[in-house]
Amino acid sequence: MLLAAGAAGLLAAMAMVIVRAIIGPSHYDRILAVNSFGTKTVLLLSLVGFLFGRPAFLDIAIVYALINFVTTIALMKFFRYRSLAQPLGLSAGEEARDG
Amino acid sequence: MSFFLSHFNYIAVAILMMAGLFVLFSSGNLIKRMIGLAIFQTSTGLFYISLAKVFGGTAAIAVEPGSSEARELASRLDPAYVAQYGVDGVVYSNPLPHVLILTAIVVGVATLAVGLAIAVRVREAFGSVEADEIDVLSRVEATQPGPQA
Amino acid sequence: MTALPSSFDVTLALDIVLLVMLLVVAGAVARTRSLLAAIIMFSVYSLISAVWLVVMDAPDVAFTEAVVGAGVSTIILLGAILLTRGEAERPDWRRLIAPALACIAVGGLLVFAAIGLPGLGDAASPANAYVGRAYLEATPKDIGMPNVVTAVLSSYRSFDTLGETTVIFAAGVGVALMLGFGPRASLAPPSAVIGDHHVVPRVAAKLLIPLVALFAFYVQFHGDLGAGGGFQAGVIMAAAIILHALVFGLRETMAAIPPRVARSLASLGVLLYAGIGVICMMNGGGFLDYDYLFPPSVEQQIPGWLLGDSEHAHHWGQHFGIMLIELGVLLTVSATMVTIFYGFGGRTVEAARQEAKQ
Amino acid sequence: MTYLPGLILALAAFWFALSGETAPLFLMLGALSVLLTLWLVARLKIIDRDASPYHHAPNILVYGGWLLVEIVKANLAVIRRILGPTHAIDPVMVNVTTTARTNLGKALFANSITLTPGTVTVDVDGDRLKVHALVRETSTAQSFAPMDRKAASAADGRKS
Amino acid sequence: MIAFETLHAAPPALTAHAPLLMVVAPLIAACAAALAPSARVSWMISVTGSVFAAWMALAVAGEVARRGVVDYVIGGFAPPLGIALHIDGLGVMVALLVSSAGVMASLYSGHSLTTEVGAEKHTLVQSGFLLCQTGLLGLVATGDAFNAFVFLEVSSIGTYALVAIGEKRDRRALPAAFNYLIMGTIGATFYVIGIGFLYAATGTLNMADMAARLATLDDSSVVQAGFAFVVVGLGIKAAMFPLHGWLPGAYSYAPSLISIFLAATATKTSIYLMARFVFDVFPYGAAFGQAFVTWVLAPLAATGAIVCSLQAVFEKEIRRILAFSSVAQVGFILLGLSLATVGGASAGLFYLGAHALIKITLFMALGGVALSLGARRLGEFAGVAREAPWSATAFAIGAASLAGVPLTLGFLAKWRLIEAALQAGAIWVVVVLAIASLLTFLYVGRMLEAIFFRAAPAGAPRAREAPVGVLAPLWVLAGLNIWFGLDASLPEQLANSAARALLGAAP
Amino acid sequence: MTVDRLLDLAATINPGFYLIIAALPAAVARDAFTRAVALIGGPVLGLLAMLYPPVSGADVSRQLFLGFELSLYRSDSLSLIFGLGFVLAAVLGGIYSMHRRDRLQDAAGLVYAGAALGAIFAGDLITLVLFAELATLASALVVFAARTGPAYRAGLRFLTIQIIAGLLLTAGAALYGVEKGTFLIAELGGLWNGLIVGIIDPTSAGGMLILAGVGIKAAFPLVHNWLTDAYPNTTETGAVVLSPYTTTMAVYLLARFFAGYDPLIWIGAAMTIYPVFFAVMENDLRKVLAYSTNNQIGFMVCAVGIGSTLSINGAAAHAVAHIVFKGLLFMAMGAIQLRLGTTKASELGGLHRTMPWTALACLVGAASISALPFFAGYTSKTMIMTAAESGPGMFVVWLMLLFASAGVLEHSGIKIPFMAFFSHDSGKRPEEAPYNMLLAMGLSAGLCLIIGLYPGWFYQLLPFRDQAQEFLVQDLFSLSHILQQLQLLTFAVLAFMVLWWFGLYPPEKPGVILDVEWIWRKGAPMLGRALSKPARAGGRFVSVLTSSAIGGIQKASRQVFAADGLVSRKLPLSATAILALCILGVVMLFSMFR
Amino acid sequence: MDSVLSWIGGGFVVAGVALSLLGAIGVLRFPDFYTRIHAASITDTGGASLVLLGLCLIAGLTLTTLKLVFVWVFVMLTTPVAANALANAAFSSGHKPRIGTFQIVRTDERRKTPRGPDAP
Repeated sequence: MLLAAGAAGLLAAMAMVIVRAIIGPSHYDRILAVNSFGTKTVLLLSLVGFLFGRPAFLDIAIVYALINFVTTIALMKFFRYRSLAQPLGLSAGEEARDG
Repeated sequence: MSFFLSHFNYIAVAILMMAGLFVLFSSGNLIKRMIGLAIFQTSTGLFYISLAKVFGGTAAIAVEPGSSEARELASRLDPAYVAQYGVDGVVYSNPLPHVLILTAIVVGVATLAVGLAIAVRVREAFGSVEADEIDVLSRVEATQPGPQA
Repeated sequence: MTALPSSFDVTLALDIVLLVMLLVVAGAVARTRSLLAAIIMFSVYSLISAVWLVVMDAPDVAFTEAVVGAGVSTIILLGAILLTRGEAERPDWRRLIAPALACIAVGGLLVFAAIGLPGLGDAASPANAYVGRAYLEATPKDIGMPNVVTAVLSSYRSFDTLGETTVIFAAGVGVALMLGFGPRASLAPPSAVIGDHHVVPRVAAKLLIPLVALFAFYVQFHGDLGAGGGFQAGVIMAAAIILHALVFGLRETMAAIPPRVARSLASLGVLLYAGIGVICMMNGGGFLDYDYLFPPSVEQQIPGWLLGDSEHAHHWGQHFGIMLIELGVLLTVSATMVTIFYGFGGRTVEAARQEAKQ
Repeated sequence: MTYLPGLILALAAFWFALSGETAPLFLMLGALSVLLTLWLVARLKIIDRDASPYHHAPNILVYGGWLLVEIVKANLAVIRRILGPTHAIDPVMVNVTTTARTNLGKALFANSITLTPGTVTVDVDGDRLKVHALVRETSTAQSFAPMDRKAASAADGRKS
Repeated sequence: MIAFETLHAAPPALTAHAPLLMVVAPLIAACAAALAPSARVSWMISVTGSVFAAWMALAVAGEVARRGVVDYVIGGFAPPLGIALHIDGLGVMVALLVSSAGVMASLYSGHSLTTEVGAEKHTLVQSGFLLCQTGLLGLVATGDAFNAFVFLEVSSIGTYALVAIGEKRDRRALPAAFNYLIMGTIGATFYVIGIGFLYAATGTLNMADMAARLATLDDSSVVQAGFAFVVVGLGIKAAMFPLHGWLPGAYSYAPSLISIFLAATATKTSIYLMARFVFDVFPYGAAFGQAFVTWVLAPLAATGAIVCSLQAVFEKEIRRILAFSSVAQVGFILLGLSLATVGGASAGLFYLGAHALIKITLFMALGGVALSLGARRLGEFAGVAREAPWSATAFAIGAASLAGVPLTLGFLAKWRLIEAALQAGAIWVVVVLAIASLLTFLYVGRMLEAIFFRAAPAGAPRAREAPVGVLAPLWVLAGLNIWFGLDASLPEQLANSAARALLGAAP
Repeated sequence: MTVDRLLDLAATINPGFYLIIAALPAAVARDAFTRAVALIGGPVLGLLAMLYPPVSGADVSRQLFLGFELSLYRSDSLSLIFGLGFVLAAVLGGIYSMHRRDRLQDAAGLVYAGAALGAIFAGDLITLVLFAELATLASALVVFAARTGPAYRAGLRFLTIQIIAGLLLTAGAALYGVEKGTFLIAELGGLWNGLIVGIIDPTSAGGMLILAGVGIKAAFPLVHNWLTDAYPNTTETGAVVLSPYTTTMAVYLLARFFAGYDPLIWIGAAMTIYPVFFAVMENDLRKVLAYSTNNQIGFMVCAVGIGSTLSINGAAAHAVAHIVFKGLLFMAMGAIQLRLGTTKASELGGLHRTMPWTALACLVGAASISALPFFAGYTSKTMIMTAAESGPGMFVVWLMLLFASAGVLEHSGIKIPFMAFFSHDSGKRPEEAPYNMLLAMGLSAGLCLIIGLYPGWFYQLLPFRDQAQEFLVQDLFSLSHILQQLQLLTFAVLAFMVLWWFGLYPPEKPGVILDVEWIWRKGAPMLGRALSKPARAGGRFVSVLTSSAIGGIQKASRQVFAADGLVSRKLPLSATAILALCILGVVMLFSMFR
Repeated sequence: MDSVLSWIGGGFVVAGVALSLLGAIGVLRFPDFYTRIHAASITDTGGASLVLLGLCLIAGLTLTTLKLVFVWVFVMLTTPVAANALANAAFSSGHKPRIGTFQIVRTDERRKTPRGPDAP
């Protein structure tokens, strides 16, 4: 029952974040909201597994956490460099790798 | 359970489909159109998956018969129901539509990629991704001779 | 109708709430003029539908939707709007009347048609009672693996999956044809070293890429036990490589995995898949009939302990056949996704350069 | 090259934790996967110390424990402001200098700052960090010093 | 004349797997072509793959003639669990059509690609072309409704990009390809939705099984919605008037290799699938099926035949003329099918094959010449006959056939349609056919007049005769137009058995 | 032995094929000799095939085709006489156009003649229709061969209407044959006086379609424009090549299919009359000849409609005679066209000084067409007039034909030679026509005279030989007929001269009144002239109306269908998609709420 | 024992969800982007940790627990990086905050102008 309540709460939180994503006002707000939404999704996915008695689907949650990250980096590069190909800035010292 | 609730999924799917198509129709922007198309395609998936859901079913990944997990799952349901619709004491949802929709999602992303690639080339060739402007430019093109090999 | 299971209330509640959210988000996509906002909302759409899919007992599909919808699609869309630049123009409202009316009318008809559909969760509906149930019953003895979805996907309906892999390959060919042949000079290293403001993402990426890659392999090889499979693994693998490209630059990634190699790998994957089918055929079975993957003499020599217990009769052909074709799928999907990213990512610079010239 | 065994071990552990299968076939597949992963990562040229902090794992775990406490404290502080009136927040941007030398140390420090609600690392440039803080009074350059010290020592593997 | 019953084209070991090899051979060739080191090698692979597929199609034709229907179970699981290929007389006809068009187009591609597409793209273009062929053959062969969707998409996805690379010659190829993609995807998605409804009603995806179960069902709104979605979705793919908006652009701006292949096959396979659904899967005689055929399909086909012919008459660009003509001819084919008699279906299918042959001839002849000329509009083709007499003559033969000049295949096709319409008592169909044929004469006349009777303006670029590599397949095709016009027993045999397969054994 | 068998074999081939085959060398040959051989040899071969061995009323080569029995070659006396005419025309046309090195026109002309010949000798409806279609295409090519703008446009119009005719014919033939279960001419109808004529029931649907198609080809009133439109726009030799076949073939078809169908009488009579007005007023002499063709075909149609043995004999004889003398006239005009580049009456005159032979040939042609006794026209036309006279209740028809005869005299018999060669001197002194033209004209003129002077052998060839002989003996040179004809001639010449002197041509005042006949002959032209003004106005009104309607339709359809037109432009992606949605809705509605 | 742990776990879950809700409220309420980041990080840290901890307790000592730990680790690893990247993007492209001082202290000599060669 507690888990169900938890799921309901998460849904409510997601709804609020969606409102932020829709009203913006800036794109950064939207991305922030999506990011936060992603974390909540990960939590909800974990929770739903327990709720339905099949907790084995945590893989999806893991994948979400990872993919969300990639997307956010891509968005950052979108704003920062207007390019997906550009490397994130390198300092001179880093060219020498210790490997 | 009321009729509305049991068919809510289909209504939602219908609305989503139309929303996708509406995005497609209403916008002259090629990228936006692709987004609309993607929504439209995804809604198909929702439709299939809704068909596949079974009361009290669980994902179609077999639970070891007789394991605690299986017992736990069965305990949530009416034994008669499990006996009638279950397989080895567990009720599963229908796996077939899932398989189909996996394929459909893949097709969707393939379409999206190719469509966007074409849209990018349109932008490079015409300097615009607005359908109206492209139309105008195309009509100019029609009056010019082709390139010679 | 049989007595409702108590947990179904929760399912239904989740179902409806998530669908309403989907509707809201779809409305937001339709409404917004900003393409970026539309893309962001579209990724939210994918997230919600993935959760919904889990609620609907479709973890495999959710997996795919998660990696594709929130990951690849969004990145491709971003690449596209980088290359096209622009906001959607607000269309004249009078031009929206006809589409709106058509949509509403057909939507109404659709709803009307849906009245005839069996209600949600009806175990006795034709869809669920006939072939769907037959798969659940037949899989243990035909294939011998827990994940029925994988069994159906890669054995019963393996021809579909071959087609699906081919579609992906075709998409790779298409994108390569469209975007993949620009001059590569633009990928030369940036002339001036620019400030280092990105230690954090770089370190995180270095840490994560091996884990993501390994996770992809895990998803690949456990597709018959749990949710996942070649397609999901392929996209995750591609995500790892895309992450590398995003953080360390496309040039670095292309040096490690040249575009031509990526394209070749994509076609090799399909070849592997089709080749397995042909091998089955040459061994006397039908196309993709994995039971004939090994000649009987070979199959008898496969030691039972490979799967931990020697007393069970294993469907070795099915096991290895599925594993191999999933490998083909992995190859094709990851290589194609990388090709597609190369196409969009590699183009970015060129478009920007062209614009700078003008 | 001390980090390579660490990386292999970590990957193997990760695989096994995910899989949990003991059948020889799956173990073989696991080994194969780890090898393939290593090969891929080597091709991508990202195997270096940053990619494999696993030999620092004990230090980092200890640091993690300390950080958790900080996070809880910070959480409470921010929740107060969420629930309270809006004017209670007083954002500020502060410059923080880190003593960490390696990239890993810098990243760990920057992430720790971001993880504690109320402060977000906006930019890392050399050893200077720009931090956006929700509350002015508790966020001075000095207030980050303990975290910096601990993070640097945990990641760089030296005593402070 | 070939008696298919006695045709043992391939050794038994291959024949047993022929239905499948027909589909998979181009697929494997596609992968190999993508891997090929040079354009030349990929071209050879392409030809080999296409020829092999055509060979297998012939082998299947023999089997079908002997056994009526060929079923091939894939993966060792019989339907409805597994997927099976199911080829009957109709399927064989379309498969032969597609595979032989593939052979012709691949032969042709050796020359055309070098001038139309950047050198670095050749291997991928060949690969995409073979994928397209795979998709179409798979679509024809499969007996599974969803599998058909997958192959529909296999053929489409590659095609979109292939159409778009026509941009090198004409940038309008890009928006055309985009529109094609959007419409094609909408069509395919409609189809999937329709299949979803049908699946909800029957619980199976195998077409034969579906038909058997549909026959026992009352027609509920679910079945009807499924029918509507399937038919309209395929109607878009088949460029049924007025859903043809995507076609003219896609056909006219694509590289000639692609227009040749598409014009001959793409819409045909969709029509094939549509026919299978309308007549085979759904219990024909179900009132909604008949209502569709009588009140939607036939009127739309008739309108399309006339309107699009008119558009062709007023069009200035020669390839667009042919494209509009294609839509009009789709109307002819559908009119034949909509008669819903064996004679009508046979005539419609005969027309389908005839039109494929005609259009491939025309597009190939045009491709050979237009390549060197870079011409688009009618006027620019002035005097081409003088410079490239062989191509021009082949074009004239194809055009005559299109117009339905006696002693050509096109005439027989029109003749059979009229005959069937008369037998079915549908005089209005005859009237429509007459009007549309007249319009056909007009636009064919315009084209021929430009090519043959107008002198090239001074200083205009001079056309070069196409090389032998193009002329050889071209003249084979042109010769077939005449040959079948004199002795049509072979296509007739195919069309008749196809029509019987579609509408039951009644003669 | 073997030669015999080869000959037998060759004789089973439809003679039309020889001409069509000959078109091939004609199309490629560059040297004059080969061309000559092809142009003359083809028709001659055809002629030989036609005559050897004389098979009559038999289907020579039967084939199974599409499940129907077809006959590629069937010959009887009706086909033979028409075929003879065609072969003559082909030979003469070949000789006539020898100077002109136009391979397209030569080849097309041969194909045209061959196809027409083939149609005449076709043994079934299908073969017939096929040959007719081929003839249509070839004839269009002949028009196009002029390679001028007006010719191109005229050719397109010509092609359009001919194809409509062809389609009607095709559809009708298909309908009729399917209905009757056979396409064979021999099986469609029985013998009538030893000949298969009037075999198609014009009241059936198929029959109506066929009649409509043939009617267009015969240039029935209101659908005659193609003729007067196309002929004058051809090359100087094109009209000669063009004129013999299509309309004559139509007459043959009418005779074969619809002999004795009463409405044809009235149609024919109308056809004889109305072109007179136009011809009289027309300035372009070749156009005058085109109108006159129309008028002459009217005689034949009328005769076919009467449907007695005499009248059918008359129609056939007149058809052949018409081929010869109209060809001759066109040749003469062609020579002028060649030398001066125009045939406008207003720009000609006084040409007899330098073109005496042409003038002479033209006079012979004019005499023939005017049915001057002892010229070809008289031999044939008298038969028709007699047939019309003798029928019950045919008085009005006879009067109409009489009036038309006067008209013919007026415009073809007098106006053409007078305006071209005599009249006031235009000052032009063109060279005499080339030798090949003169030869062709000479041969034609000779033929006219031979037929006129020795009609016996000609009558031997007619479909109903015995009746023809009877007519020859009893009627042809009877005083009343000769007198009647001479009266007519005198009247016309007088009228023409009077009017000419008063500078009032077309004349306003009648000439001499002699008797009742003369009253009629005077009154009718008066009436005609009185009517001609409103008729002209009406005609103009109608033509303006039709042309503006056609123009309007064309404009409107261009706006709708052209590349940037309504349909194409307004059918972009989203519209198509919405349409898809709408059709989806419609289909669903139909299936759910039908 | 099991059920007690479940209840405790459930409690943690609810508490974590409550934190997430609070974070969401903050994301809605806070006045500008930079302050909202702080609110969002509540969900990322406190909320996620508590929920996952609760689930761990429910799961007991199984493989699932390990996976939950992995989820947690990944969340902890990725969210701060994402937040940092986002803030960095906003900051470097000159997105202005609505309240508070926003000292753009540029001590870096290599970046004299706010829009360097790497800026759009």
